[in-house]
Amino acid sequence: MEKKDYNIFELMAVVAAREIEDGAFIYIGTGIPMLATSLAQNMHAPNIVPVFEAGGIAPQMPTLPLSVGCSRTTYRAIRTCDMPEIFEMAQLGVAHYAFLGGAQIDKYGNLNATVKGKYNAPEVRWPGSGGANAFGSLCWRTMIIMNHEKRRFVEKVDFITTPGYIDGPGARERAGLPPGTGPYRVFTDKALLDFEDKTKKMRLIGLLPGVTVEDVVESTGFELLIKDDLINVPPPTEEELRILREKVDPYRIVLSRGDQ
Amino acid sequence: MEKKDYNIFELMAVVAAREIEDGAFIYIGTGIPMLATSLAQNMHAPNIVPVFEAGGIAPQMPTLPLSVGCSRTTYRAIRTCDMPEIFEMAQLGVAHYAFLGGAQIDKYGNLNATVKGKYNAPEVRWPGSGGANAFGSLCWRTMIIMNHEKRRFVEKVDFITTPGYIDGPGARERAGLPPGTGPYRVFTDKALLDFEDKTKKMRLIGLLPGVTVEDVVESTGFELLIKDDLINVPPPTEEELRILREKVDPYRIVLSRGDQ
Amino acid sequence: MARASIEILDEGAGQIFSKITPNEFREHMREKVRNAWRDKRMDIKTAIKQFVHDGDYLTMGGVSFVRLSMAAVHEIIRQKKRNLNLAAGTRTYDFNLLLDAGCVKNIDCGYITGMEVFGIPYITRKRVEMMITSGEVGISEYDNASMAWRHKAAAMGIPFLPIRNMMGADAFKHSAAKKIRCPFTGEQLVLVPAIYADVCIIHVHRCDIYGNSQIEGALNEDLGKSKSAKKLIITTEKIIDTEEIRLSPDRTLIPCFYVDAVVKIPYGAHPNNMPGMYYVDIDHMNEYMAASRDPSGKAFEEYYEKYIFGVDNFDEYLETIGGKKRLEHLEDLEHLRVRE
Amino acid sequence: MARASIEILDEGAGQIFSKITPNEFREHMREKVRNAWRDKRMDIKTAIKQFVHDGDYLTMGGVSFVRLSMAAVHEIIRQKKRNLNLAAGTRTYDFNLLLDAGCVKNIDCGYITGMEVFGIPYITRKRVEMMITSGEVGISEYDNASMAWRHKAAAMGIPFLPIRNMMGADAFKHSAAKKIRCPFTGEQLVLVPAIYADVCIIHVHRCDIYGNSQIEGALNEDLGKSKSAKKLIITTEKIIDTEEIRLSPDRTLIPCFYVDAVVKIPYGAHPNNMPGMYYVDIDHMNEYMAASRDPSGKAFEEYYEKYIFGVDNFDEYLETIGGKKRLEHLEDLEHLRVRE
Repeated sequence: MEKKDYNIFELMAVVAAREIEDGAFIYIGTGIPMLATSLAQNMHAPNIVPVFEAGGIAPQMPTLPLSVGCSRTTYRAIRTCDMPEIFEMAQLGVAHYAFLGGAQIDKYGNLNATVKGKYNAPEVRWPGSGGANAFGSLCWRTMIIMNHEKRRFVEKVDFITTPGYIDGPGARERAGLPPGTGPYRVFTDKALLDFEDKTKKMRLIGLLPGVTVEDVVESTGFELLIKDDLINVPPPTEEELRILREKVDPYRIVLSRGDQ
Repeated sequence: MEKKDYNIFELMAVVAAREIEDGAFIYIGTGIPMLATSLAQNMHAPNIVPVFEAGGIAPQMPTLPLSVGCSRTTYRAIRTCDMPEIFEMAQLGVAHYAFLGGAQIDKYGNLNATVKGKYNAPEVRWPGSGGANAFGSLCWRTMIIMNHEKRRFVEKVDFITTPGYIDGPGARERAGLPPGTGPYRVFTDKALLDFEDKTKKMRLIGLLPGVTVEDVVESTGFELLIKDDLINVPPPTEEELRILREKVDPYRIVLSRGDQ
Repeated sequence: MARASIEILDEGAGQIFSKITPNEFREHMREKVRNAWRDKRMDIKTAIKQFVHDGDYLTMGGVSFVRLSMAAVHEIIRQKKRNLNLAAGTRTYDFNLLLDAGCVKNIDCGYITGMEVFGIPYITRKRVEMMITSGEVGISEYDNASMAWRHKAAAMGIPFLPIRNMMGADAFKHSAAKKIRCPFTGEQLVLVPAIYADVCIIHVHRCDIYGNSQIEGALNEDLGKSKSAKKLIITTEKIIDTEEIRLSPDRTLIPCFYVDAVVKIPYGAHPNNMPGMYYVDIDHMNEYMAASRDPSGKAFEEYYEKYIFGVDNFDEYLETIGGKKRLEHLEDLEHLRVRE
Repeated sequence: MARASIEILDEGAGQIFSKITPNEFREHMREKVRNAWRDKRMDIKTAIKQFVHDGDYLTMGGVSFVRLSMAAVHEIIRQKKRNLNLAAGTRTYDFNLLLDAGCVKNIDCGYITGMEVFGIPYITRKRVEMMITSGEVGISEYDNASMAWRHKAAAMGIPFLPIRNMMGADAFKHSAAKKIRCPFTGEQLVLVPAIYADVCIIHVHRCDIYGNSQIEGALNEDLGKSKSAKKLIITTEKIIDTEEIRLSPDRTLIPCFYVDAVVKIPYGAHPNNMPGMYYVDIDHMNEYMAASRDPSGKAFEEYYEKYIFGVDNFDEYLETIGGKKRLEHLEDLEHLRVRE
C-alpha cells in the first residue's frame, strides 16, 4: 500500500486503535480518539465500553459526535447519567483508558491545557482542564494524542493541567494520586511513544511510516529516550481503512480533517 | 358530637392534621402520620409536599401504604428517587416536618428506638433508628406521635436514638446539629404538647376531649411543664371525620387499628 | 504552605466491618469491568455458591417489604453461609431470615428485626438480645441516612462522606464515625466511612443478559450498593433484549459492567411487594409473625422447614405459598383490581 | 475521647467566589419550598429581571453545545447584568457571550472560552488574557470533575466533598481546595468546597407549570446545580400537564419545589443541540467563529448587534437565524433525515 492511500488522521486512528484491547472501558473525546475507539470496536475489540464525559455510556453513534455531550453520544446508549457519575466511575477504578490531548507535554507526560507563559500575565490562555485532569489522574492508563512539534514537546510544561509522572518515579503516588495510574502511550503524527518504566521518561518506541528517528528527535524539545528495538509501525491495512471509511466515519466528518 | 363517634386514631390524626400548614414539605411514615397528612391535604393544606423515605415524592396514594417504600408510596408520584436523595433534601433544609415515633421519650424530646436497659446487655432491643435520626436531626420541625404511658415518657431515655433538645437550650447547636431545628409537637392519645421555648422542656398545651391534667401528669414519668392557657382540643368535626373516612382511608386500613 | 489541621472533636468506638479499601476496590474493578459484555445468566444455586462466601460483607437491595431478593436469601440459608457481615439500613424480612438461620456475624445497623406495621418477630428479637449480650454478634450503630451515605461514598470512590446528622445521638459512640470541625465553614460535621462490600444482591424488574437493569418505584440504597460491591448478583423478574434497554437509556439504573451474575426468578421478591407487578402477601406475613410468637420456637422452626429447608428451589417455594392462583391475587392487589 | 486531628497537607490560594453557607442556604430553602405548587410561568424578561442580579453567583445547565439556555443568556446580556460570578465546568458558547458582553467578574474555571472542535474564538481569548493580566477578572482553577463535585456537594447539603484528583496539578494552587490525609485510610485526599449559587438557569425538554422537569440525553451537572441555587429558572421547550409528569415519575429530574420560574421558549437552545429535538446549527457556529477572527473586533460587534442587541426577544432572534425553515432543517439533522 502506498503512503498516499491514507491521511494522517486515518494513520493515527489506526495506530491508536491497535493499542486498545477487548473488554476495555474507555473515555473518549471528539476527533481521533473516537475514530480509534470505533475502529477497534469494529476490528478486534467488540466488547469495549465507550463512555462520554457528559453522561453517555456505550451509545451506538449514528454519526460521529461534535462534542462530548451532544445527542450522538447518548443515541441508543445503555445508560444516560450525569457528569459526577461519569467521573466517579474513574474514581472507582472502573475506567481503563482515557484519551487526552494538550497544548504542551513534557518528558514526564505532564500536560498543559491552561496557560502559556506566566499564570497571571498569560501569553496564551487556553480553555483549561475540562475533563482531562480527572481522567488523567483517575483512569488506569492515559493515552495522549498530540501533534509532534518542538513548541509542544517541551522540557517542562508552563502549567501542569493534568499530571503525568510529575517529576519522576513515585511522584504521582507521593502527590497522593491513586497508585498504578499514569500516562501509557503518546500517539503523534510522527511516532508512537511510551514511558520507560524505571525513569518514567517519555520514550520513542515506534516510527510511523516514512518517519526517521532524527525527524522525531528534532520535533521534540527535550531529550527523548529511544528504545533499542524500535518498531516500524506498519501502515494501515486495507481492512483497517475500509472499516474506518465505510463504517466508522462514512461521511468523513472527522477523517476529512486529516486531509492535507 | 358524642365521644363514641370516633376512635383514638381518628382523634389523633385530626389533632395532628390541624398543626400542618399549607405549603409544608413533610416526611411521612406509615400509620397516623399518613392519616394526618392526607387529612390536612384534603382540608386546609392542598399544597403540601408529602415525601417517603425510600424515594417517593408527592404520590397520589390509591390506598394507604404498608411501608415507607411500597408501591403505594410512588404511585403517580412527581418523582421517584433513591434514599440518599431523600435524606439530602432534609440536609439541604428543604424539609419542614417529619413525623417520628419511639419507644421512649424524655422531657427534652430525646427519642429512644434502640435499646431498653444496658446497651451491651439489653432488656429489650428495638429495631434502631431507621430514618428517624436523620429526619429528627435535619428537618426544621419534628412532630412526635406516641402513646402516653409512664414507661414511655421517662426522665431520661436509656439511649438517644434521635436527639431532641438533648440536655437543654443550645445543646443541639453545641452538638453540631443544624441550628433552628428540633422537636415541635408531641401528639399522644391524651394530650397535645410542645417544648417551652426558654427551657426546651416538654410542656402540656392541650388536653384531648375527656382527659384531665391529672390523667396526663400521671401518665408522664417526668415533671411536665403545663401551659397557663391550656387548650381543650376540640373533638373532630363532622367534616374532618367524613374526609378521614370517605377520602383518606375508606377501607379503614389504618383507622381500624384505632378501634378499641 | 499552611500546616493547619482539622480537629477531630470526637470518635465513635464502633468497629468497621468491611476491610476493603478504595485502592483495593479499584484494583478489583479494573479486572471485573472487562467482563461487561459477558452473558452472565446462571441459576441461583450457582450464583450464591460462586459469589457468596463465609465471612463476606453482604449488601442487599430493596427496602422494608419491597423488592427483596428472597430467592437469594433462601439459597444463602440452604447453603449454610456463615459469619456474614450485613449492611442493615432498613432491613426487614430478608435480614430476619438470615439472622434466624445463624448466617450473621456482624451488623452495621440502621434498622433491624422490625417488620414496620407488623411489629417485631418475638423469637428474632430474643435471639438478637442474647447474641448481643453474649457478644456472638457485633453491632455498629448508624441510621438509615448515614448507612445510605456510607454506600454512596463507596460508589463515589471516596473513603468517607461528611454528613450533618448523628451528632448528639448515642449511636455515634457505637459507630466508626468521627466528628470534625469543617475547615471551610467552621461548623461541626460527622464523617462516616464508606462501605465497600464483598457481594451485593439486588432484585430488579428486568435486565438483559449482561445485567443492564431497570427498576420501578422507590430505589432505596440500590444505586450506591450496586456500584460498591466486588461481586453483584442481579436477580430479575424478566430478561429483556439489550435492544429494549437501548430504547430508554435513562431507565438503566445499573449498567452491565458492575454485574457478575444475572439470575431470572419470576416472583423472586415474594412475600414482598414488587412495584407495578405484585403486592405484599399480607397473609403470609401474618403467618410468619404468628409463628414467631410461639416462645418455644417450634412454630418458627416449622415455618422455616416448610418454606425454605423443605423445598429445593424458589419455584417449589412458590407452589407452597399457593402457586399461580395466589400470585395472581397479589397481582390483582397491586393493580387495585381487588381490595386488600 | 480521642483528640486527634487531620493534617492539612496543602491549601490552594484561590478564592471562593460564592459566600453562601450551607446554613444560610437551609434558611432560604425553608421559605422557598412553600411555593412548590405555585404556577411559576412568566416571560424571560421578567424572570431575568426578578432573579438575576449584579454580583450574583450564576450556574447554567447543559454542556458544550448541548441544551444551553440561550434565550436566558441573551436576556442577561440585554439587561446588562454586571459582575457575575460564573461556575464554568465545560462552558462554551453561553459563557463566551456573557464574557464578551462584559457581564463576568469571577470564574470558577473548569473549561472556558473553548468551542471544542470549532476552536477558541480569537477575540474572546484575547479579552480573557487581558482581563487576567489587568486583574479585571478573578479566576480560581478547577477541572470539570471537581466543579461537578462542588455542585454535587452543595446539592447534598454538605460544605465539601473529598475527591482523588487535583493532586500534583498546578490548578490546586489556584483553587480553594485543601489536601488532607484521610483519617480512615491514611491516603491523601483533596477537599473541594461546595458551591451554593444565587441563581441557576437550566433549559429542559418539558416541564409542568410548577417546574417538574424532564430532560433527555446527557445530564452534565444539572442535577447538582438545580438543587444548589437559591433561585432556579427553568426555560423549557414545552409545557406539559402534571398528569403527564405523574405517568413516569422516574423521569422527573428536577422536582417543582426547587423551581422559581418556568419560561416556555421553543428552540431556546439554538444554535446548540437539544437531544432528540434539533441538532447543532453548525453554519451558525461557523459564522460566530469567523466573526471572532476579525482582530479589529468589528465583525464580532456586528454579530452581537445582529443576533442579540438588534432583536427584542428570542422569537425575533429565531427569525434572524433563518426562522422555521432553518429550524426544521436542524430537526431533520437531529433525526438523521438529512446529512450534516
